[in-house]
Amino acid sequence: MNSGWKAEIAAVFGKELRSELRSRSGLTTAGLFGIVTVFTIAFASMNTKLDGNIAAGLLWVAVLFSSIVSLPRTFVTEEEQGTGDLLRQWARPHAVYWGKALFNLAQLGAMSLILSFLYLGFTGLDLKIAWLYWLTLFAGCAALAGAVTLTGAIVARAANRSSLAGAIAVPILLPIMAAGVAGMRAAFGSGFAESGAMSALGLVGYAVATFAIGPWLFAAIWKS
Amino acid sequence: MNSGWKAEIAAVFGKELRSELRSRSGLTTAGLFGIVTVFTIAFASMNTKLDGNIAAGLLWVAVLFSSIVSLPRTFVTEEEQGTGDLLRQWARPHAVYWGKALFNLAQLGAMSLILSFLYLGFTGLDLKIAWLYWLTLFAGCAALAGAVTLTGAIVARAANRSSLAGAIAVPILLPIMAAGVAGMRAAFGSGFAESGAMSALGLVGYAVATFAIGPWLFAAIWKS
Amino acid sequence: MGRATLAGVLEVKTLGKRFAGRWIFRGLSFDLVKGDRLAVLGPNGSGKSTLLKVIAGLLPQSEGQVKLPCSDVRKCLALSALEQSLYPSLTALEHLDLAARLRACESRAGSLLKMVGLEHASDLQAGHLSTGMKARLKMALAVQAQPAVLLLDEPGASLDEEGRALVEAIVLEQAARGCVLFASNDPSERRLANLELRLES
Amino acid sequence: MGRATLAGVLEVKTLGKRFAGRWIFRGLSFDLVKGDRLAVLGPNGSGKSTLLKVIAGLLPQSEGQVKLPCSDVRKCLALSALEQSLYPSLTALEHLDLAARLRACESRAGSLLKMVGLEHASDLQAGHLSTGMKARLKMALAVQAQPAVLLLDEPGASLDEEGRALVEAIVLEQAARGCVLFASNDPSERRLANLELRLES
Amino acid sequence: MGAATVWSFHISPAMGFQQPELARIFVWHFPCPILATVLLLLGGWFSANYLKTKDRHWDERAASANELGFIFCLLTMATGIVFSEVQWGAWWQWDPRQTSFLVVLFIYAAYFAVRGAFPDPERRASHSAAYALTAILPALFLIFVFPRLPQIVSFHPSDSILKGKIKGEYAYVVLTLMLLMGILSVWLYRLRVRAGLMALDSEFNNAELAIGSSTSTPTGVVRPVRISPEDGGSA
Ligand code: HEM
Ligand SMILES: Nc1ncnc2c1ncn2[C@@H]1O[C@H](COP(=O)(O)OP(=O)(O)OP(=O)(O)O)[C@@H](O)[C@H]1O
Ligand SMILES: Nc1ncnc2c1ncn2[C@@H]1O[C@H](COP(=O)(O)OP(=O)(O)OP(=O)(O)O)[C@@H](O)[C@H]1O
Ligand SMILES: [Mg+2]
Ligand SMILES: [Mg+2]
Repeated sequence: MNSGWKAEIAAVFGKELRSELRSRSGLTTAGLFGIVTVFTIAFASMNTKLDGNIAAGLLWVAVLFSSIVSLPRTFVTEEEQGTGDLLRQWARPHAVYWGKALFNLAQLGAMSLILSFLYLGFTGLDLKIAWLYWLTLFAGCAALAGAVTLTGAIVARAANRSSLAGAIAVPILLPIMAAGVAGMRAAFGSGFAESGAMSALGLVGYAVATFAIGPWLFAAIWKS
Repeated sequence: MNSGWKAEIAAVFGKELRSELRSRSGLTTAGLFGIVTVFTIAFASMNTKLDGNIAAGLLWVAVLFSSIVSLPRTFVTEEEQGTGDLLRQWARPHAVYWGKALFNLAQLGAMSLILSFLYLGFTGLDLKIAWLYWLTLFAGCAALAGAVTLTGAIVARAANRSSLAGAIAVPILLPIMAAGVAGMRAAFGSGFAESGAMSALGLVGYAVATFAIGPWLFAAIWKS
Repeated sequence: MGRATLAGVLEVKTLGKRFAGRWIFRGLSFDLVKGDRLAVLGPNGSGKSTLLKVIAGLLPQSEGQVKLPCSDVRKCLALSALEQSLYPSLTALEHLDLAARLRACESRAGSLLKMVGLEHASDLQAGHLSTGMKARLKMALAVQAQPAVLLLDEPGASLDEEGRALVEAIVLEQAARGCVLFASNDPSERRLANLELRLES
Repeated sequence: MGRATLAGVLEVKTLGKRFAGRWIFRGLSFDLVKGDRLAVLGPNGSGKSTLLKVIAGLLPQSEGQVKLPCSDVRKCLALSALEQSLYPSLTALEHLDLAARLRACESRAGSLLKMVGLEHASDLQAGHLSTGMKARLKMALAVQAQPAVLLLDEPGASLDEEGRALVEAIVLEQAARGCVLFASNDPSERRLANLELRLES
Repeated sequence: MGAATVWSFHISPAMGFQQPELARIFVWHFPCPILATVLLLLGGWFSANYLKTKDRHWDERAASANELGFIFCLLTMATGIVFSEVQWGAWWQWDPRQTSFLVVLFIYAAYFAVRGAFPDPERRASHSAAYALTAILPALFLIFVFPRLPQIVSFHPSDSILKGKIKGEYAYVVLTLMLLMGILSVWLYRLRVRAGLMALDSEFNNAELAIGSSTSTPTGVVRPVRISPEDGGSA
């Protein structure tokens, strides 16, 4: 049974990966956005020293936006291609949610890694507390992936998907970003370390919650 | 003839508009999206004073974001729905390009108006050179709309080579951002006014160029 | 013909579907036993495809129930529809493997592709298949899990002679396993059925 | 039958299409005059749809030329294909208006919808139309501009009796205006043609 | 209500505020967010019920609760803004409390955007329900937790309840007013729900009328056709 779930989730994940690698529209768009964003920020803050507060905020804006740009596509594409019914016939909702969420997580993780390196490279900030930085980043990505997969499913069948996605995803995700910013500030050495750690833990909790509750909510909208 | 072009462009524009506003909440959603976007920016820089440079950078990130979000809708959706061939049969490429680009421009313009008012209101930055600000903003939007429309076409058509599309798009977009940020900086009073004006003019030129050359490049991609 | 003695495979009770306040069909009740081949007929827009989708659980019904022989829909029901599109960037083989893994049935990809005459096209992306080849692949996907209830929406459309023969073979094979419902606009397909349901628009 | 005396409507010279190094068809040359009705036949995957797409200019040919009577493709050629999808959120009426404005021909929406029997569905979004209703709408869109060359890919598929009669009417009407090519898997449609082209796979 | 209002103007000026006599607005400011929170939680609960029993009456209740909750959010914001003008001398400065609560407004504005995006009622119901449930966690976080995070520097009082700084007649006024507003909101809610359910049922009735009186006549019947040999075999 358990292994059954694993196999199904893996199957969905693999399918997403394969189609994304063959037509990279999702990755391209996100990567495109990320790179240009980092460049813009770097350019804007060229001859001004970034302090940790702003830096954290900027980085999270980049991560949040690029997640929103690329992730809803996972379900929007299904509906626009008309392949949604195939998945509905073949797969159990939980497997679909987990498979897609994990794929989104992988995609987002990869992207935020690239973003981080570019960003840290460009702005020449130094990490006071490296582990806190990475913990926050990845917990944040997990929370984002879980939540955005759900929002993607919610908007997929709406006529005005693109703007609806932004409108509902951003406010839902802002708390994640807030916690993320708090964590990063601490990691950049401004703000209290322990409070930073707290918010990182908060992120972990939120991520767990989304991945636990998400499938149930998803099941409800997926079959209607 | 000329009127013919007008009618066709209007038709494409109207089609985009209709499918976007088909749902009851179309417009309000778009507005909400804009508000939420700028808000995120303000949120990121939570209780820290912004200086003109960063502010300019952030604003442009927001504009870029709202342009990229609409990017897939322009052509990726056409191809995924399988409606591309309809347009190819009915419309002349130039009409398609202009119609879609103008729609993106309208959307982006409206969005960046909302963005500006909220942003200036919230962050309490004062415009040293108002006309420069607005000139930069709209020239930038035009350039972005033109470029993004083209990029969308490449991403959609060059299915498996779409990472190449990204590689093409980045250099197209970077100058816009750079010039935009430079112009805004000047408008916010940091940086030299004349260099700001220069880059604003640069943007105008760039926008004109995109809308002039864009259709030809587009026609090449579109019919293959 | 002693139908009563046979165990029911599919039971449909007072089924009704409403779109935007308009009833497409209503009060449909029938139950099919092993070996039944029901042809769903009716003019364009009479609700054939809708009925099949509702039975397949892809659309929520507005009233009534559908009773399937087993609890897990993935295992005991399959739909192959003309309108259904495939993943353009996945190959025929990958489609079969994906479906098999998700449905937890063994993927008889090789034999299935052979049966529907796609053995040469197994590595073509579905986006590059012709209409008829897609239809064949969809049939292969439908029978893969050997469902008790097989739903075919316009199986013959877009298929050549050989393809239509294949449809007939599949329908008869399915009749030995359970029951089959097919919606059709092609009068020549009526001969495959032993039962008919005519929907009025 | 004095074909030579008639003005050619469509000329196809040594036309060939290659996909990934494989020739789907090659060296096709024919030339159609007013009144010609060419049936493109062949098994699934033999290249019928590809040929029509190439003639319509939706796919670039690998060799050869296609000569149309007028320079503006929008005006003198139209394709209605089974595979073609419509804008899900636009209504039937909006489709006709959009096409008319883009092609700069007058939109006879009312009469066209009446002709294809969609007068009641004119305000339904295309995403909510049934397969056959979509097919009818596509035919209406194709004949709207009264093109010299009409291409139909599997016109009969997914249409009911009335619909097939409609196809026949349209083919004959078109023959009076120019020429028509239709790809078909349905043997009963061969009778509509006066010429046949059989593609081998 | 009116009486309480009058009362609220006769009570002793609120202690602990810079301009006590103006701080009376607090008695209005405080109950709103509390009621809003309660209503939003109710909305979530109803949404959950809808997802369990696909009964659209629950959807109506959820919509009503969220609408009313949204209104109280707006009231909170309004009173809060006035309050901050009085106490902090500015209509709006980026106090984390203001910021975070603004996001709450966005979240629930988006709820109505979602409802508007789906014409098909069943779909609207399920999608908005899922969204409402997704929204609750972030909303609560933004209302109660975020402004109290240690690294957040907010001027906004956060402990006057916990530490019981509100006492005496003042507390009574707050409580009675809260009570009254509670009753008012219950009343409004029931009105709204009744209206909604009426609309719903009438829609169903119209659906019945749409096919005339024939509520039971099937639109099609299965009839056997000539039995072919292999069918005889299987039967
Ligand atoms: C737009 C500005 C404001 C907003 C959005 C707002 C919002 C809220 C909210 C949501 C609560 C209940 C949740 C909680 O207790 O944390 C609350 C409680 C309260 N607010 Fe405000 N408020 C604003 C401005 C103010 C101002 C300017 C004052 C006075 C200086 C004030 C005084 C209080 C007090 C005393 C409470 C009681 C809750 C407690 O102390 O624990 N508020 N406000
Ligand atoms: N989502 C929807 N919203 C509203 N009406 C719909 C929707 N889907 C289908 N319909 C309507 O339901 C009716 C039946 O559609 P359906 O596709 O079941 O017909 P059909 O019998 O399959 O026709 P065909 O023979 O053309 O396939 C059509 O009139 C169509 O307009
Ligand atoms: N983009 C493509 N890339 C590679 N091969 C393709 C592509 N499109 C079509 N083909 C191949 O070309 C052949 C002809 O396809 P086409 O759709 O023209 O067949 P058809 O005659 O229309 O078949 P059907 O009767 O099923 O409609 C098929 O074998 C298909 O695999
Ligand atoms: Mg159908
Ligand atoms: Mg074909």
